[in-house]
Amino acid sequence: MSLVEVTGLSVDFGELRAVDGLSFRLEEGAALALVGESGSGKSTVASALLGLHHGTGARVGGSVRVAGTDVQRASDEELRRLRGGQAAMVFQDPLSSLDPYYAIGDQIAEVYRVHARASRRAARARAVEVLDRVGIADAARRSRSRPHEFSGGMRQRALIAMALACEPRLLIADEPTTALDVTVQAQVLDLLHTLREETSMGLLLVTHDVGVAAESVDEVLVMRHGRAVEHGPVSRVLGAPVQPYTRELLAAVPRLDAPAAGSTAPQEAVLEEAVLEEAAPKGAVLEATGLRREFGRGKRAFTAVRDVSLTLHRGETLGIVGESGSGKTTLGRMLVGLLEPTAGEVRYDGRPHTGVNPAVQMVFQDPVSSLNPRRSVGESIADPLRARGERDEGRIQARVAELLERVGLEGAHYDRYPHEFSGGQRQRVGIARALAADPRVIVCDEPVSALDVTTQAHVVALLGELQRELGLALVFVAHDLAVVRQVSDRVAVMRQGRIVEEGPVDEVYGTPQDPYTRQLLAAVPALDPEAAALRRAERRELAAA
Amino acid sequence: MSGFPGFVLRRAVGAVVTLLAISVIVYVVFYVTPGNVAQITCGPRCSPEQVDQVARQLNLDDPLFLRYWHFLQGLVAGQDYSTGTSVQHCSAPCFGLSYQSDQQVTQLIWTKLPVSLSLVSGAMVLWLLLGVGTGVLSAWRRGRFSERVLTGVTLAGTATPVFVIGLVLMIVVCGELRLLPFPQYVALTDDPEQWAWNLLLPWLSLALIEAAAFARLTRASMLETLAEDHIRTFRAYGVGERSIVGRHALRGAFAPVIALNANNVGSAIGGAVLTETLFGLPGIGQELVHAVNVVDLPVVVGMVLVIGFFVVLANAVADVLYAVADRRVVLT
Amino acid sequence: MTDTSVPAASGVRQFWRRLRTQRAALVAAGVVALLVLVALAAPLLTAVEGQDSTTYHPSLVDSARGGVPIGSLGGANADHWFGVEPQTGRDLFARLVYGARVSLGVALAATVVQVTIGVTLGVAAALGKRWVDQLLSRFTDIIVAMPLMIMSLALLAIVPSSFPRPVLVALVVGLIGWGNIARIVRAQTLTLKELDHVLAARLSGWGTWSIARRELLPGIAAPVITYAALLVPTNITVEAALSFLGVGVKPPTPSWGQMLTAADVWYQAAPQYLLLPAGALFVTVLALTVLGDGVRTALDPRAASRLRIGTGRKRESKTTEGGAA
Amino acid sequence: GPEDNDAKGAGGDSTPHKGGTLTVLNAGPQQDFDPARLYTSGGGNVPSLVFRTLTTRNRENGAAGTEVVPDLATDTGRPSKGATVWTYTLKKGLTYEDGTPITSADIKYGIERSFAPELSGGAPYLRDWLVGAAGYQGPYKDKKGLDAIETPDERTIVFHLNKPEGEFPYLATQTQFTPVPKSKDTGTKYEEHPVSSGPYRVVRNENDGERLILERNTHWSASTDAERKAYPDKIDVRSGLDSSVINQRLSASQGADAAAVTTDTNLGPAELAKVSGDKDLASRVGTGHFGYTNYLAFNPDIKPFNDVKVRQAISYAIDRSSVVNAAGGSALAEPATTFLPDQKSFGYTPYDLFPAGKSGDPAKARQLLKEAGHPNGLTVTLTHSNAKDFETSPEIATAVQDALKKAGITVKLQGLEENDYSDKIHDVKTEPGFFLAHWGADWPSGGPFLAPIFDGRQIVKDGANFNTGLLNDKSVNAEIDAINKLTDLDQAAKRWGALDKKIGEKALTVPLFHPVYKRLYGEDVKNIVISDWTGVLDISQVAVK
Ligand SMILES: Nc1ncnc2c1ncn2[C@@H]1O[C@H](COP(=O)(O)OP(=O)(O)OP(=O)(O)O)[C@@H](O)[C@H]1O
Ligand SMILES: Nc1ncnc2c1ncn2[C@@H]1O[C@H](COP(=O)(O)OP(=O)(O)OP(=O)(O)O)[C@@H](O)[C@H]1O
Ligand SMILES: [Mg+2]
Ligand SMILES: [Mg+2]
Repeated sequence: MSLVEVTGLSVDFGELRAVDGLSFRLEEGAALALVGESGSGKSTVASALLGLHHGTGARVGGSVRVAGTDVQRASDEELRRLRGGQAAMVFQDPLSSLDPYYAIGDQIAEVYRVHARASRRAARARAVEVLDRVGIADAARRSRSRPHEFSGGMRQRALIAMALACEPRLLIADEPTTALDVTVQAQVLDLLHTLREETSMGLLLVTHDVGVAAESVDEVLVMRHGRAVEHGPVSRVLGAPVQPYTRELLAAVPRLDAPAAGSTAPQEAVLEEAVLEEAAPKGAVLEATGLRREFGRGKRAFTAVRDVSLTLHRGETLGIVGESGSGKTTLGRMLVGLLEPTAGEVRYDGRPHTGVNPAVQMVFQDPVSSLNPRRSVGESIADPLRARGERDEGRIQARVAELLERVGLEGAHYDRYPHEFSGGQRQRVGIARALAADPRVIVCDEPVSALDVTTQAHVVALLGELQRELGLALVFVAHDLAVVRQVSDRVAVMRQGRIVEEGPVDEVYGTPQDPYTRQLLAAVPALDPEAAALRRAERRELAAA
Repeated sequence: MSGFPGFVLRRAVGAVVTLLAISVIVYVVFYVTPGNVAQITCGPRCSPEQVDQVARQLNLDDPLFLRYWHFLQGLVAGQDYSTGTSVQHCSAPCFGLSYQSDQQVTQLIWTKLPVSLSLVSGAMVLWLLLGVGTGVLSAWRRGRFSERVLTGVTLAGTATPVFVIGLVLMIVVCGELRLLPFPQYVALTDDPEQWAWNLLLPWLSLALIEAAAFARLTRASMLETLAEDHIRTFRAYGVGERSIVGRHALRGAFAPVIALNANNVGSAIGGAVLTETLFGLPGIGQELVHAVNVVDLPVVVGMVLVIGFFVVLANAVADVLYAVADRRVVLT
Repeated sequence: MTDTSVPAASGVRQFWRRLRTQRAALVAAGVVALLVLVALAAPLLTAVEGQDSTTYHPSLVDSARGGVPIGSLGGANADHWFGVEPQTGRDLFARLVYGARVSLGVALAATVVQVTIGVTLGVAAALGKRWVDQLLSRFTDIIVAMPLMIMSLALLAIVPSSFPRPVLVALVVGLIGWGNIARIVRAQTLTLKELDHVLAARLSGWGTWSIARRELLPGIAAPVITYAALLVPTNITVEAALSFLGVGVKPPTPSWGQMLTAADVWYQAAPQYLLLPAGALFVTVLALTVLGDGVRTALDPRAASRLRIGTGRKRESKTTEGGAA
Repeated sequence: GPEDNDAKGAGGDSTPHKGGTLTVLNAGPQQDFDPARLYTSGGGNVPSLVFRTLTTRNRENGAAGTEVVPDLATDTGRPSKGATVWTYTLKKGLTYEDGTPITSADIKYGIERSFAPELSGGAPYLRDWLVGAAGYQGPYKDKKGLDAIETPDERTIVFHLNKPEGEFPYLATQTQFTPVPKSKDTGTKYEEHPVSSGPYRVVRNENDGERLILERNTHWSASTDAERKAYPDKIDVRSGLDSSVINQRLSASQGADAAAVTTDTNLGPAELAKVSGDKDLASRVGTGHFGYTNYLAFNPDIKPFNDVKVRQAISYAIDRSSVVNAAGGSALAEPATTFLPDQKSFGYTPYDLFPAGKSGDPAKARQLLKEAGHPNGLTVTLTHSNAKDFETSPEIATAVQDALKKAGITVKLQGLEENDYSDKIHDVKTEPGFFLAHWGADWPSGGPFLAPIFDGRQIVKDGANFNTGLLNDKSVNAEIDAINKLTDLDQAAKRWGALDKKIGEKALTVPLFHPVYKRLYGEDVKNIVISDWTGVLDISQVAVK
């Protein structure tokens, strides 16, 4: 009997059929990845395996057997035994998935005691043991820490430790690395890999990132709109996809190794045009010198950005990469004047520039929070126009419609509200709003990080197009090295508030000077399973060095 | 400075500033309050000359700022006053002498404070038990009959003014059923058992007013916590519902309950004014109402400052508890 | 790609839709509406009954027994639906419905004052310079630390009695009781002002005032409305307590609080005199509280989490309730 | 007493015996316990157990109780020089609680110290009556003392007055006439332990009179004191109680409350309603009459009250039955048509000059208004206090308002805070035109009842004025002087009665009602004596065994 047997699974949330007639099996010790774009039903499937839809109002059809338990028919008691004991789940967001008020060790011990008849003390010992197992240094001491005292990667490991505590036969990992930096992501994936090598645990990996799947599993199941699109061994599906959708998905994945040529060549051409047009030298439009920013005061003072100097030329794209917390957003906000630097200055067109300036705009990372949910998108886009003093409703409407169309939406969307748009569409609205101010510079703070690969590709293409047409200078902040490579002319690598390396894209990516840059590059998952194995070895070396 | 000592220092300075500001406000408000203080103090049939004498003796003819200045001096350096036959010293911090009774306000506070503290602290325990208990139950059994009943009871408490609850309780419990004695303050140090026995009714009436707020807050924050991701984690690991509600969800309600409690200490002292008046407990509130009625400014200032002090204190304690409860919070 | 859009609905309409699904809240809203209607139609209702709230009926009370109403049920009959008031013989029904006017009016007005001041100062503190924040926060501390009853006692004594009393009571309660709402608003604004859409509005070139009005006020509306719904009942009881201390609304204007104050001693001799205003107050508070809870739920975006849309890697999938219960 | 009280209530042994503890449940604390600061005769109930005075009230039921009888003195005083000089001789063998003898110099000192501004609060008569006392500042500042009081020997004391005062014996009942040993005087602290000359001494005085415990003064001897019975061994006074709580406790009469009385709390109307339906309770109610009148006052300097017709119209229109009901019903208030209380000692002469019947004569009132030039009615403002006392309270004011409505007089109410009200009505500059007022006797005679209110020479321009009708009528003034000369108090009473009627014709006041005091006492309380002087049960007569 297989570890997991799913036949004809369907899940309905009211009107919506999230999963539709899905069947698959997973043998003991095997690993399967569910991949697909956001909303394709992956997490819904994962939850169904543990019977988490019970009592939520969702209708579940078909049959699900996990480790011999018929999840559909199981009693509460049986379900409780299954959950954690036979099959354990690792959730996506490591901070919010742990109780902020209790020590991590206690939380693991609590779960352990549900399944094993053990004393409090024995359970604590077990918690320390599994924490140690997932590579938390000094596990006995750290087990007394609370989640907020852990870094993101450590939290994710703690969650995995919790899953390991009862030695389940199946590990379900729902997007275990999406919230993590590439370097940390690599560590976690490596950990999963090692665990699988050492135990005979089955793994069901849920991810939208094809690269992550390539690194970790034997088999891939591609989902779309709740249905299976393609199912097979990882090397076959990723190497020689049969279905057009799979191919599309793969094509959209930005690659480190792909030549950046596609974008740079036409860009240069446009640049020349722009130069001719303005009859000005290809000078600096935005210059930052010695930027420094501190938060807090006294002992708690924290320097987020220190001594950063950079120059942005007309019409060029400057990529900024770095892991979470390295100061990218802080820097970006200082560039547009939303944050006042503690020291140093920003010059626009050679003149010192404080406060906001309509000519320098920003596109925000999170398409959800960057639009006011209570105002129609048209109103949001019209803001810069009105703030400038435009009063003629007709002209405003016309301009907004024009901008909406420019970013690939419809003029008629003026009266719609943000929640009526998808993430990609909202990001387009954000771009349209930035454009409304007729800027010369746009700082894009992780404009595509929140989007899935296909959407991401569309937005990136749009930005490139706009830049060419309007001669904009872009600062493109991202933690995804591949995306940055795709769009940038020059790239700066940030770490702990400093720029550790800066230069033309090809140089930085081709012959990285700084060890940190090298680490970053090695951490990027590869699509090809064999390449992935190579990378893993490379990372071990780097870590050992 | 940072860390706990720094926090204490900052809070202390803030409290002093706040309290001084309150005293200024009280001075100004009572300065413009109608009522001839000298006449009231002297008695209704005092002759104009006598009234003048009293006014002079109480420095009522001095301009406001000068009187306030004397008050500050008394606070810092103490103050001498004449009893007619001798001179007595009221040592710092001296809030002055009651116009009415010539007692030192500081002394008055010391005699009244234990009563009010007994009342409010006991009531606080009760309202926390009652409120949080109801809240937990109604979050757990939401939509069930028992929830509705409990919520109804606590709401009835909020909806009914304390003097109505108190009087009706007293008539029924003490007068008709004779279950409890008519409340009468007995000092804790004299007889702890009688102390509690006598205060039971006042505690209950005061607690009933506040309990509903706690019940609703507890319920809301528990429901909120129940919707959070980490609850899903524990569900997915087969942790029982009882433990999820009792351990994890309740823990989430802790911080807001502390915060509300800090705020409510203030309003409870306000509620205690009524409770003390009704039950005849010789506490701060009763004294304060009386002092306001006879425009006994030194007593009013003293009592208001004491109440303010406890409100400020409650807020500071709440902040500390908050930080202890949730170590992500930094004390500022 | 999922660039498909979901059915359109504005925020307000969504709010109504979510409110409508809560039966208790709807009933409560109906009760509140009825109470307001009764208050507004007080002259009409008493005209139907054929009584007014101020006329004395010495013949309907037993003067030798302290003025207790003659007859059973507190003298209730076809002329006096709810009986008459002890000592005066004034019609209780009329006093109850007129009392609704004052009690609800004062409480609502006081709430409006509290909300206005609280929101203004809370927003100003959150958006202002450091020193503005310090100053306003301290001021709020002071207000919160002042015993409300006492200050009301003193303040109400200062103002000349020619000033309309209900207005005054509302003002005083309002002026003193805004502390907590200011704190809530300040905290909420501090959170909101770091949100991307507020930053985006700043980049558009709007000034502080425009941003506060367009971007922040709608965001603080939810907690403020929720809190305000709870303030109304509190204010009703505060008015009652002020009456108890002798500084509330003045006779012959009836208010529930004042009726309760006068009636508590009659609990044994004429119970209906106490039970009527107490019951009315209870129903009001209950209805407002339930309605407040309903509004809060309806304003909570998570109540709409079933309508999740769009994409987003960071987006969490929240299972709102349930589990293996 | 020795025998057990096995038969309680009706039929039980009703002879009073010594012993036991009497509990006094009061609303207001005995804040002043300094004889200089007390106002009424004997300082009221409790202080008169501690302070003996030259003369005192006759402790008898009803009218007999309005007589003055000797206390420390051998008689009620010997007048000479047309009642401008009064001489007293002290009884033999009088001592304080410490056994030291009481001397006439101590009485003189006691009077002198009542002039000290630190010890204000007493009645104004001494200052007005004693020769050269007006500017006297008390013995602390003015060591010389008052020449108007002579103490030729240890037992004799002579008072020299400005003008004839036939009622001086009444004044000598006030606590200013109690002996204070100069060596024990501690100024404002004296009240913490006043030196007793009466049957009880103060052993505890907590929180400024909130809790008092009195025990027997062993140096007091019944042989020198015919008035005070002093049955209980101990008296425990608890105050600061809500009045409804006091009445609840007395009616429940549980434990110590069975031997409890109250000296300051009347039954309210609601309680009366309950008591009147309960035989047992009704048998435990003491009823008393105190010389007291509640009335409507006019200020004839203010329009339209300058017109006597308007004042008469209001007198006719008044509905005394609704006013009486508002004051608690016929059991607690008796309708009044005279200003003097209906007691013989005041010289009560019945009259009803503007007969309004039970519920007013609106027709007559309208007619008078028409005559006064107000054919369409009139709008006036009635000032009252906000105190909850059934006297000048909103309840009475609204009853008046309702009554006058029938006569076409619209009454607007102006409610003032108690202090504000008291200030305004007693200040000739701010006195309102029409307000609620009341007057009580300092002693049971027409003199202190009529003179302060109607003597034109007592109009105070810059201080508390009680002649609110601002009456300055030569014939009235002359009659007051003439009566004051009389030392035959019966004779005087008759003339006070006649004067009352004469003043009544001016319609400066509308008498409303005389209050009746009804108070509960505990089951074990015996020997209830209620004089018409105080109207309340005399605790010097009460026994609990
Ligand atoms: N509790 C729920 N109520 C209603 N709809 C839901 C619920 N949970 C999920 N859905 C819907 O079901 C569909 C599948 O959701 P699911 O979370 O499984 O997608 P996913 O593939 O995991 O996407 P992502 O990559 O964004 O996590 C989506 O359209 C989602 O909106
Ligand atoms: N307002 C603030 N107050 C205090 N600390 C802050 C504030 N804003 C940012 N920081 C801190 O500054 C550091 C840099 O933050 P920043 O947001 O610039 O990083 P980032 O590179 O954009 O990270 P991410 O990829 O997660 O967006 C972080 O440690 C962060 O905690
Ligand atoms: Mg998912
Ligand atoms: Mg960032």
